Amino acid sequence: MGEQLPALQVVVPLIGALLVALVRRPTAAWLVTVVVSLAMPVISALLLVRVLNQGVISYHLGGWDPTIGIEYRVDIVNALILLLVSAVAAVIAPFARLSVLSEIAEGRIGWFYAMYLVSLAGLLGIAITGDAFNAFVFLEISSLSSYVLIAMGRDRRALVAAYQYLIMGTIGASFYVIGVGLLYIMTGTLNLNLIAERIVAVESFRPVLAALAFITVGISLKLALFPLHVWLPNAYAYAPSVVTTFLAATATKVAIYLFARFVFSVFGAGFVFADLPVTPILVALSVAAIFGAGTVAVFQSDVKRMFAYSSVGQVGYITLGLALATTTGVTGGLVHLLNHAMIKATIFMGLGAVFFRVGRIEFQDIAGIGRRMPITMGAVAIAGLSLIGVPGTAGFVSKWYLVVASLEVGWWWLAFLIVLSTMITVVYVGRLIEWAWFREPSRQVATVEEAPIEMLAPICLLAAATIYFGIDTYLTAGLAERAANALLSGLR
Amino acid sequence: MRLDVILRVVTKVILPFMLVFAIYVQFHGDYGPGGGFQAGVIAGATIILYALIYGLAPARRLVPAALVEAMIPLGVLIYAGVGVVGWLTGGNYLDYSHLAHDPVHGQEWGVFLVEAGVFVTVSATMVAIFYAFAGRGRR
Amino acid sequence: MTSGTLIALALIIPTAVAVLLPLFAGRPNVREAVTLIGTVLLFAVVLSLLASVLAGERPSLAVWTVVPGLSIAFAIEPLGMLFATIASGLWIANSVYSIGYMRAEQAPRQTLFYVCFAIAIASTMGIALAGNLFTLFLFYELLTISTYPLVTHRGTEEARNAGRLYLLMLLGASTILLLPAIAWTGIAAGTLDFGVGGILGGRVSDATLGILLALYVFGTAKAAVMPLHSWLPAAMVAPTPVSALLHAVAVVKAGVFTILKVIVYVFGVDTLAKAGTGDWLLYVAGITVIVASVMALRQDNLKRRLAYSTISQLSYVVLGAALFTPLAILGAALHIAAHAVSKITLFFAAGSVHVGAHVDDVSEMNGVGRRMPWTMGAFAVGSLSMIGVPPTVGFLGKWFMLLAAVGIGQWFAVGVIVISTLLNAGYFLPIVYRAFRRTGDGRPGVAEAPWPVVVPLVATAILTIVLFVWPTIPYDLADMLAGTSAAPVASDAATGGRQ
Amino acid sequence: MSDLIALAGDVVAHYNQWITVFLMVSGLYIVIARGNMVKKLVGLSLFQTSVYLLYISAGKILSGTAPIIDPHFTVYSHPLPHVLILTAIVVGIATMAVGLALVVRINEAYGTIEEDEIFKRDDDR
Amino acid sequence: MRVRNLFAVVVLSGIYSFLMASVLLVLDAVDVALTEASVGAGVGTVLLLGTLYLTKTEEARPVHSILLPLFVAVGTAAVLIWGVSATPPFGIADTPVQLAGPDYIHRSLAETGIANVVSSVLASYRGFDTLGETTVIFTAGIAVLMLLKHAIPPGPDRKD
Repeated sequence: MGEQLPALQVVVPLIGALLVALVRRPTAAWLVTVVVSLAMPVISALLLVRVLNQGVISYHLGGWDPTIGIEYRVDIVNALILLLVSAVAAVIAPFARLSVLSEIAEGRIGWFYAMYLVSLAGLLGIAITGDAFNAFVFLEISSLSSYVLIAMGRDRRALVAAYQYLIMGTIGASFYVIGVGLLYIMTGTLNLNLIAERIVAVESFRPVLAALAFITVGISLKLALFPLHVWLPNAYAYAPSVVTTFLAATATKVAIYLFARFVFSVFGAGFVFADLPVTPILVALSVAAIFGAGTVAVFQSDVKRMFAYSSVGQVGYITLGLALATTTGVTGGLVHLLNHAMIKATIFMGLGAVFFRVGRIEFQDIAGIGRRMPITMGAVAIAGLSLIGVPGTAGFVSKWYLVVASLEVGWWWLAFLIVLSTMITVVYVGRLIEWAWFREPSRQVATVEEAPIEMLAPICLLAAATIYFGIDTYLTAGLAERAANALLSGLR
Repeated sequence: MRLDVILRVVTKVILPFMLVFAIYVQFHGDYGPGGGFQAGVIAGATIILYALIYGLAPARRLVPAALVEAMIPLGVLIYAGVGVVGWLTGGNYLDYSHLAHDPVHGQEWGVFLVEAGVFVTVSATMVAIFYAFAGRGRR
Repeated sequence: MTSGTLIALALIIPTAVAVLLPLFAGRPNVREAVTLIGTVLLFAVVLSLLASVLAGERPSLAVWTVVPGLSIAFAIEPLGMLFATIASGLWIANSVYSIGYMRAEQAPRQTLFYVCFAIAIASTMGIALAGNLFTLFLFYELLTISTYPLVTHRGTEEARNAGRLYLLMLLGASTILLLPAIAWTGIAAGTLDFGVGGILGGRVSDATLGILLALYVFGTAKAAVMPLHSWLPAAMVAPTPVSALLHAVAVVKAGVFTILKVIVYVFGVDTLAKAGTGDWLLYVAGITVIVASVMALRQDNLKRRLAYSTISQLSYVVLGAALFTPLAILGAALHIAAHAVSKITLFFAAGSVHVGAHVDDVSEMNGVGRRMPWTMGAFAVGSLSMIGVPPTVGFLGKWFMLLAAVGIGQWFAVGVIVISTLLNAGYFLPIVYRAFRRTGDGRPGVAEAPWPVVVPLVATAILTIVLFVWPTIPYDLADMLAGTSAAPVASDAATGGRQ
Repeated sequence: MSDLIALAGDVVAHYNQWITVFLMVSGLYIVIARGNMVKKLVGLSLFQTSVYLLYISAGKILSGTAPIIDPHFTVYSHPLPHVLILTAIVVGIATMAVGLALVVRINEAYGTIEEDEIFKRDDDR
Repeated sequence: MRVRNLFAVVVLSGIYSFLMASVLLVLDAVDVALTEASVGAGVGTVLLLGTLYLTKTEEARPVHSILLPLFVAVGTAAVLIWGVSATPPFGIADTPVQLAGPDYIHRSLAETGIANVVSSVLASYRGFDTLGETTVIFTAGIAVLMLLKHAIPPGPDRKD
């Protein structure tokens, strides 16, 4: 069955979703979700091992060759992304049961899990496919499901957030299709690999440049690249805790992967970064995102919303690393992609646990929560330190790579901006820690107790991971560096 | 009122033909325009028309919501299931070649089943969405 | 037991204490017992390391490589050994003191207090024994974070503001200036390991040396070199034991220690002396010494006065380092030890006055000495040492620095040392005078603080004198340091820096 | 100047794409400019349909016929774009359905489907 | 002119779909035409009417400034024109796109025995896309059910 792994990676969650939709009993639905989610990392780990051992895996769906069929193509880059997404899903699934029970109406829980699994399948599909249009289809699968998942939030603003996300997401997807169409017109194929081979020989580059523009803008809408991020904060803030955790850790990351895949592998790093002013533009936008979103985050009264804005800023670090287009830079970007997923998953899960106990998540509502829920908030604090980039945590590794990368290319001012921006993170993380520990417990908090073990376990696991990957970086930095080289070598 | 009667009668007459047409589109997909999706739309439209004329309750009796909600995933499950069979018969996912004694027939079978799956999901989804909107009631 | 194991133990013991304490949160006596046992064990371990270092060994321990170029490794050299010995030794005195003080105060959340304290000590050990810049930075940040809860401990608005300033200034300076400096060093020198005679010599231009030195000096805001000093007085809202250990010994000393260590083992004294682009440091330090002393004169709150005195005393060390001569380095190292024991005595005394006489301001201390002879006696000793009067250890450091300054004809430094000595006398002696000569306004309930408070401060006061009479250990260590810094060529002691 | 003329020439030569561009612009404009949520969605679908022509007309061969094998014909238009656009249409209608359902719920929660009013009401709370 | 009555908008969009279908028919895309007619004019119209029945039928005066949307739309158009105008001219046979065309045409009947190449490509050669497409329908169906099935007490503050 080994060579069938690529298809399994996507089909298993898909079929799982269908079964859930057929059964619809909350407990059964949750059980199926857990089983599927736990199977995912196994599959992706096996895939990663295969890739490391025998190089790129090519899987022909329906047995048709890539010229006329659809190909799944796994190299170290998307193997890494697949592992990330599956691992996050596997951690969230056990956490989900109580959180969902408390936040989702009884009659909807079954469908909720179905949509969750569909969204998972969609993201995995985007990450694994080697076909431009197939990527679009799965992009829409994951998007549609995440719209409704967000709309399930308890606050009515969740509906508006979902609607805005739907509008912007659809515009983005359409831009992407237009770009792919132009590429198709010029190369006559939808297979990313074949496009990359033929793109060097097209007679006129104007359509290709237009395609690059459309695809970049389209995907940037999805990955919430400043200033196209306006949909993200509300969507994350008002979505159910599980959904926020899942999307924050995976959705934007997969979009970033797709972006990197197109820019580096399809259009070719040489073409994009050598011949076009992409680096300065992307760096400028990233820095704007880091400082702009970070500053806005400081002034939020809703903790989830604060960290949602922080996500926009953190995406800036990732795109910054990619924009440098050097081995160290891209490595830094990818490492931060992985680390930030872990960190934000921890934080949002922790906030989810707090929400589960307190029922609110505004600062003044959770004052002193650190004394009532020390383990949960301790984990959140650790993740926060990692977000700041304190040495010994995962966050420091990515920051280090980014600083070194910008010094290597002689942009000391960029290195300065990066370290300067960490102070903003210090401010808003410090604000949470201060509210959580150094204020008298608020009325709602005074009576709550620590989160139940089945919520604590995943949170602590991830918090431990943020420490572990600050010390042993083979899985993150080690593989990310190989991935960076794979990307920078242009053609896979 | 008379108009209403006429409508009811006409609908009664049309409905079977619409269904037949849906079936035709479904199976003629191999030789002409059409296929599971279009057929599904037409079939769904048939039920919706019935509901519009005879009211929601009778339509729900004719096609229960529970059935529709089960059919939505069922269709996709048929589709995905065909792919799994492709596995079991030793091919890649969605490889129909081994479904029958020779590849061509295998492909024909595969396409047929897959289109059937699409038909089920599409028709069911249309009806389900209509039920959802119609059952909402104005506020 | 191999020296590597000992190094590991030096970090593990306080960490273990931190882990164990929450288990006994309900039973204070057990909790305090665990703390005390930990302190003693740690001191024993450090002493055995000290023995081997004095014997000329340079124990080292490579733990783990995080990413290529960034490895967690420890390597003991004389300066670090000196720092570790002081910190671990004074932790014992301080723990006893804390127990007495915190109980007398009935302070809340004592478990958290002791846990953070233990983590802080572990971090201090890490800083002292670090074998490369990354390890040092790692524990430097850890120290900042673990002491933040101690500063904010009271949970009042004032405490929160102090905490914010503390976190922002220390973390800010270290990430914005120190981290880039380290990255730059790594790229320029190709290594982050401390090396005898420095690792930057000949690798970068003189101008770059000057800039890097600035990044390092101002990056380590813990050294409170002006203008990055304001966090220190603010942090005095913390309970006195915190001020005592952390803001007289661990935190601030970690700062000057870092600067001294970087100058000796990253830049190399000779390199800087030749380059001449680091001389500005002398003036910055000198100005800090004078200005801080003047500000100390104008403080009425006793702890704040001590805080400003600390700022000026720290810059003494920086001043000594900035002379870039072995003799001055020796003096600076000695002054680290001297100031530690003297200033902790003074803080202990201040806390004792707070507990025993409920007095925080100098202006209210009339006659306190009569009621609290032990406390104020010790305070007097500490003051003399700060001024630099024999027979107290404070004299030694200043003396060697003075010799060095005169030796190279650095008259600015000479002037600074002389003037500041007068200023020190100016803000310390009046306190002693008020306490003993003036008659108190007969406030009731003024009595000597409980014994766990008094004993440690008397002990440290005695130590202040003993170290003058018998300074062998700190002197030998400081001398070794000066020796290595005098010998840029990698001698057998050179292994001390590298692992 | 001359290359501008050349560009103009190219544009004229691609009359098949004029509709694409026109639909896209008007759709995009409606989506962004209009505050009414239903109208936004209509504009969105308009915007999506513009993509259809981009693909389909690229597959068209003037002398060709529909890609249904028939002994009387030899030249057929390219089938693949048709397939892709079938998928695109389905995606479009699916998005619209979800969007409209959201609009209905928003109307229930806010009593309006005008974005500006909705934002106002959220700020008031 | 600006249409405020949303019913008119719906009707117009239905008519528009029919026009689009006929254009597609001219371009040999019979399947697409059939689908666009049934979906755009049929399903879409029904959905829109249903929504209007449940919400409002009049559009308020838009207060948005038209500058930004105009800028965005025109900018996008400019890029598209600039790019598209350099693509191969319309309707000729030897373009990159047509590379794979003959493959499908020739292989379809032989390999799948299906005359309608669109069907064979849809269901077999790119069958996985269609599986995804069906999943999209499934998702949309469930999504609408989740949003609208269970009636919730009305009123702005039914949440939180």
